[in-house]
Amino acid sequence: MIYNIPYFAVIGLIIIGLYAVLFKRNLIKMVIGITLIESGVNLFLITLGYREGSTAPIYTLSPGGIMSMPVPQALTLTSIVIGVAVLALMLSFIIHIYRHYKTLDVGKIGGDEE
Amino acid sequence: MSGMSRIVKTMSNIIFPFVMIFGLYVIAHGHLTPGGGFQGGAVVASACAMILVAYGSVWTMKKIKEKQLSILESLGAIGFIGLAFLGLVFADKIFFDNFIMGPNGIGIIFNKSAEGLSNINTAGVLPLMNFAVGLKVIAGLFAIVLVMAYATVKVKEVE
Amino acid sequence: MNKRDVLAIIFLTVVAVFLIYSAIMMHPFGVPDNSEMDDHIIDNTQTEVGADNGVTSVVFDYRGFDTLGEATVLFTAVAGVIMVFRRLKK
Amino acid sequence: MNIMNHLPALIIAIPLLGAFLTPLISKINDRLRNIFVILIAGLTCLLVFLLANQVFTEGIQTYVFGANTKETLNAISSGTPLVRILFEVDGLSAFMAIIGCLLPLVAVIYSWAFMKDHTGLDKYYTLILLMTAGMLGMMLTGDMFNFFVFLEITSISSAALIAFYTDKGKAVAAGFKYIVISSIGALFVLLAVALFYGQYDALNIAVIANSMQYSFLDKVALVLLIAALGMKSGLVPMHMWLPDAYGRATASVTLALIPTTLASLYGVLRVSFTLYGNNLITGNPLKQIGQIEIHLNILLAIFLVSLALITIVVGVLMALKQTDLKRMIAYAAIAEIGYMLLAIGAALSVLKTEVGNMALKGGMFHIMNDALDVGLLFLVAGAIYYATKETSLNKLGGLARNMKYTTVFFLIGLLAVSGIPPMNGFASKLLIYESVYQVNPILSIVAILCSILMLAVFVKVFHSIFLGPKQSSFEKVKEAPKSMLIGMAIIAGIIIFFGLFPQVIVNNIVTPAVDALSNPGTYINAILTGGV
Amino acid sequence: MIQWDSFLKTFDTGSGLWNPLVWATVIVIALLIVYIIRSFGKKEYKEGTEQTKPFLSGNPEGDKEKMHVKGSNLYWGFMESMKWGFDQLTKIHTGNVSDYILWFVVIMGILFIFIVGVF
Repeated sequence: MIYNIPYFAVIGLIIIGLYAVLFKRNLIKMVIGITLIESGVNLFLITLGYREGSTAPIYTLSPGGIMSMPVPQALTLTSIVIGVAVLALMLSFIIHIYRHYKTLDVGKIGGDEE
Repeated sequence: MSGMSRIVKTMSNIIFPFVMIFGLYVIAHGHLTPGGGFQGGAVVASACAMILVAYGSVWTMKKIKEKQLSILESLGAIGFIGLAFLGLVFADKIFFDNFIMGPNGIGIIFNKSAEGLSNINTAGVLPLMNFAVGLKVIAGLFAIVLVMAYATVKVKEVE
Repeated sequence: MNKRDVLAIIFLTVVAVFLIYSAIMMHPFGVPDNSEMDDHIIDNTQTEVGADNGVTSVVFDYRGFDTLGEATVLFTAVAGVIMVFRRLKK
Repeated sequence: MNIMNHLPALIIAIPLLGAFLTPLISKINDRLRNIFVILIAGLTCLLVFLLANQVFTEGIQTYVFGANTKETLNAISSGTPLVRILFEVDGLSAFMAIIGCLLPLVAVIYSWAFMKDHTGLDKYYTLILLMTAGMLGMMLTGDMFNFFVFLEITSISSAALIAFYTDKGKAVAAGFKYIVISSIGALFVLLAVALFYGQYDALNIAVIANSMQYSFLDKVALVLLIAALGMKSGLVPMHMWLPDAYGRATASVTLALIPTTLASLYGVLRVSFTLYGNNLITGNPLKQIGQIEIHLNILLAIFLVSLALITIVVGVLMALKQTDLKRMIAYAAIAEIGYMLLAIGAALSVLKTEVGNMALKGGMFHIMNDALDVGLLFLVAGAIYYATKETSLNKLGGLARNMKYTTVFFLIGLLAVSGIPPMNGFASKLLIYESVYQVNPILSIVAILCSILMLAVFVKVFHSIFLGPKQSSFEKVKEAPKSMLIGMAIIAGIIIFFGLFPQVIVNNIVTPAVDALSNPGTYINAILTGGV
Repeated sequence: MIQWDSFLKTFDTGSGLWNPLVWATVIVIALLIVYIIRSFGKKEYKEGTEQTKPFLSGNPEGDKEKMHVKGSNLYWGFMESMKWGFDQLTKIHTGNVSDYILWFVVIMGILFIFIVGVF
C-alpha cells in the first residue's frame, strides 16, 4: 500500500488537471490543465515500467543486473511527442482566438452557439 | 518579437555550435546510448529556437522561410516511410522489416550485431531511421516555433 | 458557488474517489505482476535487432509502426500550424 | 512481392506517403496536386475494397509489422509473447473501412471546385489524406496503443481542418473546442491502455481480451474507454462539440469528419463486443445478489439504450429549433447516431438470439446509411453556400429555379435521412423498428415518432430554401460547378442503389460485420491459435 | 462474391418483409391513376386569366417575395407550445468548452457508480 505512492501522484496530477479545465476561465490555464493530465498519464506509464532496483534497458557499458521494462518508456516517448503536437496546435488556435475576440475568457469565445 | 541585446546575441552565437554538436551526437548514437532521433532533434531545434529568441523572429524569417522548413520535414518523413517501404523490397519482404540485420538481410553497413561494446556499426536500419526522424523533428519543431513567434509579432502590430 | 460548480465538484470527487481506489488496487510499485513481453524484448534486443539500446529497439523495430504514427502526428501538427497562420490573400 | 499479402499495411502507408509527398508536388502545379490527391484517395479505396473482398471470402486477415506473419502467429501459439504491432481485419473492421475510404474520396473530388479560391490548399489536402490514414488505422488496428496513436492523428488533423476559415472567429473557436475535447478523451483512452498494460503486460486487443479477468481495474478501464469514445462519437449530453465542428467546417471537411465520428463509434463497439466480449457471450454474472445475477451486457444495454433515446429526442428537437442549415443537419446527424446506438444497445440485451442479430444488422446497416445520407445533405449545404454565400434559413428561398440538380440531390438526401421508401434509410430503420419493438415496444414507438419529426424538420428546410417565389437577392445564382455535382451524384447513386437492393448489401457486407460482433472468439483465436 | 440473382430477393427483416421493386411498380401505377383522374378536370381553365389570381376578398395581392414563409417561422405554433422544453435545452447548450468537459466528467462519474461501484 505504501508502495503505491507514485500512483497517488498520478491520480493527483490528473484530478488537478481536470479541475483546471473545469474551473479556470482563461484558455491558457485550461491548456495547462490538459498538459497536467497528459503528464500524469505519462508518469503512470513510466511507473508501470519500473522494477525494484533495476537499471536502464541499455547494454552499452551496463553494470548488469535486472533491467526495467523498455516498452513503457517507448510508449511514453510517443505520448510526449503527441502531447507537444497537440500543445502547439492549441496554442496557435488561442493566438487566433485572441486576434478575433480580443479576450481569452472561455465564456466569451464562440458566441451565439445554441 | 524583436531582437535582444548584443550580449545575448554574442552568447548565443558562442553556445549555438556546442548545442548543435550535442544534438547531432544524440541522434547519431540513438541505438547505443539513451536518446535517439526525437530527443536529439529536440535539442537541435532548441538551439535554433535560442537563435530565434536572440535575434528576433523577423530577422530569422528573413533568413529562412517556414515553407523551406516544411519541405525539409516532408523529406525527413519520406525518408522514414521510405525505409519502411524498402523492407517490402529487400530481405523478408515485409513492411517495416529491419532489412539490413537478420539472417537474410542485405548487410553492407550497420550490419554487426551488438555485444554491448557501443559499436556504432550495428542495429541495421535503426541509425538511418534515427537520422530521418531527427531531420524531421528539427524541421518540424523549429517551423512551429518560428511560425508562432512570427504570428505573435503580427498581433502586436495589429493593436 | 452556482449550480454548475456544485455539480462539477460532486462528480469530480466521485471520479477522484474511484481513481484513487484503483490506485490502491494496482500492483505494488516496482513489482509488476507479469512481464513476459518486456523480458522477451530485453533478451532478444541484441541478437534480433542488434541494438544495445532496448528502448530504441522497441521504438524503431518492435513498435516501429507506432513511431511512424508519432512522426505523422508531428507532421500533422506542423501542417496544421502553418495552415492556421497562412496568408489569406492570394 | 505480392500486393495481396500486404494490403493492410499498404492501406495505411499509401495515404501517408501521399500526404508526405503533397507539399512537394504542390510546389510544381496546383492541378497536378489535385489529380495526385484524387489518385491517392482512389487507390486507397481500391485497396480497401480488395481487402474487404479478401475478408468476406477468406475470413480474418492479420498482418504483423516487421516480422513474418505466419511465423509470428505460430510462435504465439507455442507460447512466446506477442511483442510486435499487428493489424487484424475482421468483418466489422472491413465494413467500417469501406465507409472510411469512400467519403474522403468524394470529399477530395468535391473540393476541387469548392475550395479553388482559397490559399493554403497544399496543407488542406495533406491534412485530408492524413485524416483518411488516421481513421483507417483506427478501424484496422489490433493494438490498443496503436489505436490511441491513430486517434490522435485523426483528432489533430480534423481540428486543424475545422479551423480552415481562419478569418472567421467561430471556425477557430470550434477547432479549439474540438481539439480540447478530443485530446482529453484520447488521454483517458491512454490511461485505460496503461491500466491494461499494468495488469496483463500486453497491448494487443486479442491478447488482452483473452486474459481478461473482469477485475476492478478492468471495469475502471471499461468506464474510461466507453466515456471517452462515447464523447468522441457524439452521444448526448457529450454531443455539444459536434454541431460547432460540423457547422463551422467547410462542407468537404464535414463530409470527411463523419467517418471519424463513426470510427470512435467503432471503438465503442470493439471495446464492448470484443475486448469485454467473453463475458457478454458466455454471460458469467459480474455479481450475484441473492437470486438476481447482474450481467455486464445488461448494464451496458441499459446505459446505451437510455443514452440513445436521449440522443434521438434531443437531436431532433434541437434540429427543429436551428435556423442555420449546417447546424440543423449536424443535429440530425446526432439523432441518426442515436438510432444506431438504440439498435446496438437493444441487441446487447438479447445477444445470441434472432432478434439480437436482426437489431445488430439494423444498427450496422444504419451506420453506413447515416454516413451517406448526412454526407449528401452536407454536400448540398456546401453547394448552396458556394452559390449564395449564405446558410441562414431566414434568408434563403426560391433556389429551385436556379439550382435544379442540387434540388434533386437534396430531395434524395431528405427522403433517405427521414426514412422514406425507396431510399436506404427506410430499409435500415425498418430493421431497427421491428427488432427493437420485440425487445421493448416503447423504444420503437419513440424512434418512429422522432423519425416523423425528422421528416418535418427537413420538409421545413426544403420549403424554406428551394420552394417559394424567386428572391431578388438570389437573382443570378448559378448551379454548382461540375466536380461538386459529380461528388453529390456519386453518393446519391449509392443511396438509391442501397435503397433498391437492400438485401444484397445486408447479405454481403453487413452480415460479416454482425457475425464478427456477435462472436468475439474468432477474433481472439485468429491471433492466439496460429491464425486458424 | 455477390450472386446476381440475389438482386431481386425480398428484403427479409425477421418478422416482416420489404421489396422496393414491388413498391416502385405500385407507385408508378398509382401515379398513372392520378394522372388519369386529373385528365377529367375542367376544360375551360385558362392560364394567365383572372382564374389564376387568388381572391383575397377584393384586396390586391401582396408582393410574392414578402409572402414567402421563412424557415424559423414554419413551425412557430409547435415551438411556442413546447417553449419550456426548448428553453431548458437552450440553457444546456452553452458554447463553453469547460461545460462540455463537465458533461464528460458527469457521464464518467455516473458510469463509475453504475458499472464499477454498485456491481
